[in-house]
Amino acid sequence: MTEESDAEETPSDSLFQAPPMGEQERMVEAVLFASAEPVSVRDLESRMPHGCDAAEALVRLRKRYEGRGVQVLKIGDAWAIRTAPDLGFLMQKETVETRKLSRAAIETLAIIAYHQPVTRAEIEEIRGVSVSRGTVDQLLEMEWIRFGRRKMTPGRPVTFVVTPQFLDHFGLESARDLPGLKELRSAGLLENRLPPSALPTVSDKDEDDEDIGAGQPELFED
Amino acid sequence: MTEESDAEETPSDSLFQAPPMGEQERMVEAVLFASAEPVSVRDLESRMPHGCDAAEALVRLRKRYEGRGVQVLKIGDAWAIRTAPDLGFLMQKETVETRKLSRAAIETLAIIAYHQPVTRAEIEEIRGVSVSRGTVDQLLEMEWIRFGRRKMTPGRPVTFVVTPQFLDHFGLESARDLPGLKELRSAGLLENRLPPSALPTVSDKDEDDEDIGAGQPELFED
Amino acid sequence: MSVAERVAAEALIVDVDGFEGPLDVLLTLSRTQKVDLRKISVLQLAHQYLAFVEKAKALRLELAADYLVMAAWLAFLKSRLLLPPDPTEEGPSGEELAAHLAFQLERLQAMRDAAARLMGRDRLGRDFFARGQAEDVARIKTVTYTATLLDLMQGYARIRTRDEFRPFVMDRDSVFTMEQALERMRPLIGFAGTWTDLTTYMPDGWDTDPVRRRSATAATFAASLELVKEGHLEIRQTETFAPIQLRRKDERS
Repeated sequence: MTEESDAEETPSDSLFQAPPMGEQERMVEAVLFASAEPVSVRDLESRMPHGCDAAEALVRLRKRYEGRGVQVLKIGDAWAIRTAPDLGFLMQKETVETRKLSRAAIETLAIIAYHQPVTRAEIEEIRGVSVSRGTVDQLLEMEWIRFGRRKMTPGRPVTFVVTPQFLDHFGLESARDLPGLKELRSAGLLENRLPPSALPTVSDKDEDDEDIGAGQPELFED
Repeated sequence: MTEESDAEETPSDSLFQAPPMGEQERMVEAVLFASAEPVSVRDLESRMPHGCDAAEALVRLRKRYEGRGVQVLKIGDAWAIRTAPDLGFLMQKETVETRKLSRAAIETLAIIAYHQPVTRAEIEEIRGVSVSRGTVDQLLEMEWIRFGRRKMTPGRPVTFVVTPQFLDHFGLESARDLPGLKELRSAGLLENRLPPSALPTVSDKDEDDEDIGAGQPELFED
Repeated sequence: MSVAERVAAEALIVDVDGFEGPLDVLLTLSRTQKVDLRKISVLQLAHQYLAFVEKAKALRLELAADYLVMAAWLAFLKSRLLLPPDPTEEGPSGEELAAHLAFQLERLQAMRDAAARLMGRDRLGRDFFARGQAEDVARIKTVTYTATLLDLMQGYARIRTRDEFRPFVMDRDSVFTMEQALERMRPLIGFAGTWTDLTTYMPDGWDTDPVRRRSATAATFAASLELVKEGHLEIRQTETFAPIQLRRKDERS
């Protein structure tokens, strides 16, 4: 404030000389871009070097973005960069909701990947709990697993194997590229900490009534 | 797919005609601005109208933003807008505290980046000490490294490679742009020179020249 | 030894825990030679390293085995470098071994420099920044499920680790289900005109192993309750922990 008037008269003025307007425009552009919320002129100036004229820089920046894919908008007292309204249709993908696969699904998938071709009974044997139909259906639907050959054992049960889409998603050339137990251990993924499964809860129960006996072993699922 | 050939011959072709390049540039601009993560060319094109050339639009957009407060960067196969590094001082509010890495972790990271794909044994050979579990685990968790392909050597050991997140964090377009890479390579310092038999090593390694040759083409695998 | 050298050596010893292995010590020692790593005197370095190990021993510092292995090897290398080559001896010459050691040191130093340059780069979230407010314009909502390779491996590791904690998981062959118990009991209850102990309905071969017995008891009990609910059975227990008794329900009464 006082420095501003001083700057015009004293020899120290170069110290406080504001950067050129082009530079100020860059600054405003970067701050508006990186900020999570609209930024007020006052806030902009408090961040910028002394003597900057954020209001002027904003006017120029707004002009520069006219007709571009994004615009500089005033929202209340503050400023922000927003997508041009006619391009809203491009933003649809921004709301695709990605959810982590459930623990049951990840474990089932892991067993299929490591033991394929593997039957449902074998998966249950390894996991120690029954596998709900929903879990398998979900993995089938995602096209990460598919039915393999039937096993030549009594009942000729179907097997599951992983798909090329699975390999693609996880960046693997083949399922053989999966790290082995020894490597998992040396990468610190196989600590001997007590598994959370030691505490039985009833949450995350699969609603698959058709599986006989499903209810009870599921009790011990994480 | 079929539309493409149809478009050339049938009168309906105007329906599939790509928008003018200026318009495509706006679209790419809008999508990159809206996303915090890098967006791949494939992803861009899937969101843009049929027939668009996102790669070309990106090149133009990058040029347009040269010298501005934000820049268009290529990161691996994807593109993103990032603020110009010289304006970092304006962004104290946005700065995120990155976890402090140990010296061992930093060295391990650098070795993976410069020698990738690289096995644990090779990292140990270079550092002269065994790599602790926690170090690799930490880098995996930060998503700066991931498991790469197995090496075609006895035991088929897994390798480590750096990730797109690593490139994004360090502002690298690809692993080829690592600082000093060329000099290191021409000085022979990225070679996997075999120790003469009597040298003490951290762990048993048995690799022959053939395998080292096999590893090389993968050096810059993305 | 000059004062400066002594001070340097002392510092090394005090810091022995700070070293990342023998190669790191050698690299630090090599700095005192103040020459290009390519022109380093490996012989001199071997001397320095052996002196370092001696000093550590004198101060009764515990050195890890790696350090001692390196010391033994350097002593061997030293003798090879000093003695004229023995033509009958097999294996790499002293010079070859020394050259490889110099290469290792140079490579480690190069990686350290590279690491420093890497960490000194402009970095996301510190020097340059991503979009602060990713826009959320769309109204279309699709759910996709995702998992990383790490999730997958951790999941697998979790199962394999869990194997060591089997007690929490029932083996299938030790589980007698309520359905099985019902199936067994239905034909039997027609004969239960008088009060009969529940245990007499237990399946054969399920009474010795405690795990199997527990499962069979629970299933038989649950099945009994089911049959009571259906109106086929009556159930009683005279006092807490007393035997549970069953009787066919007289349909006419």
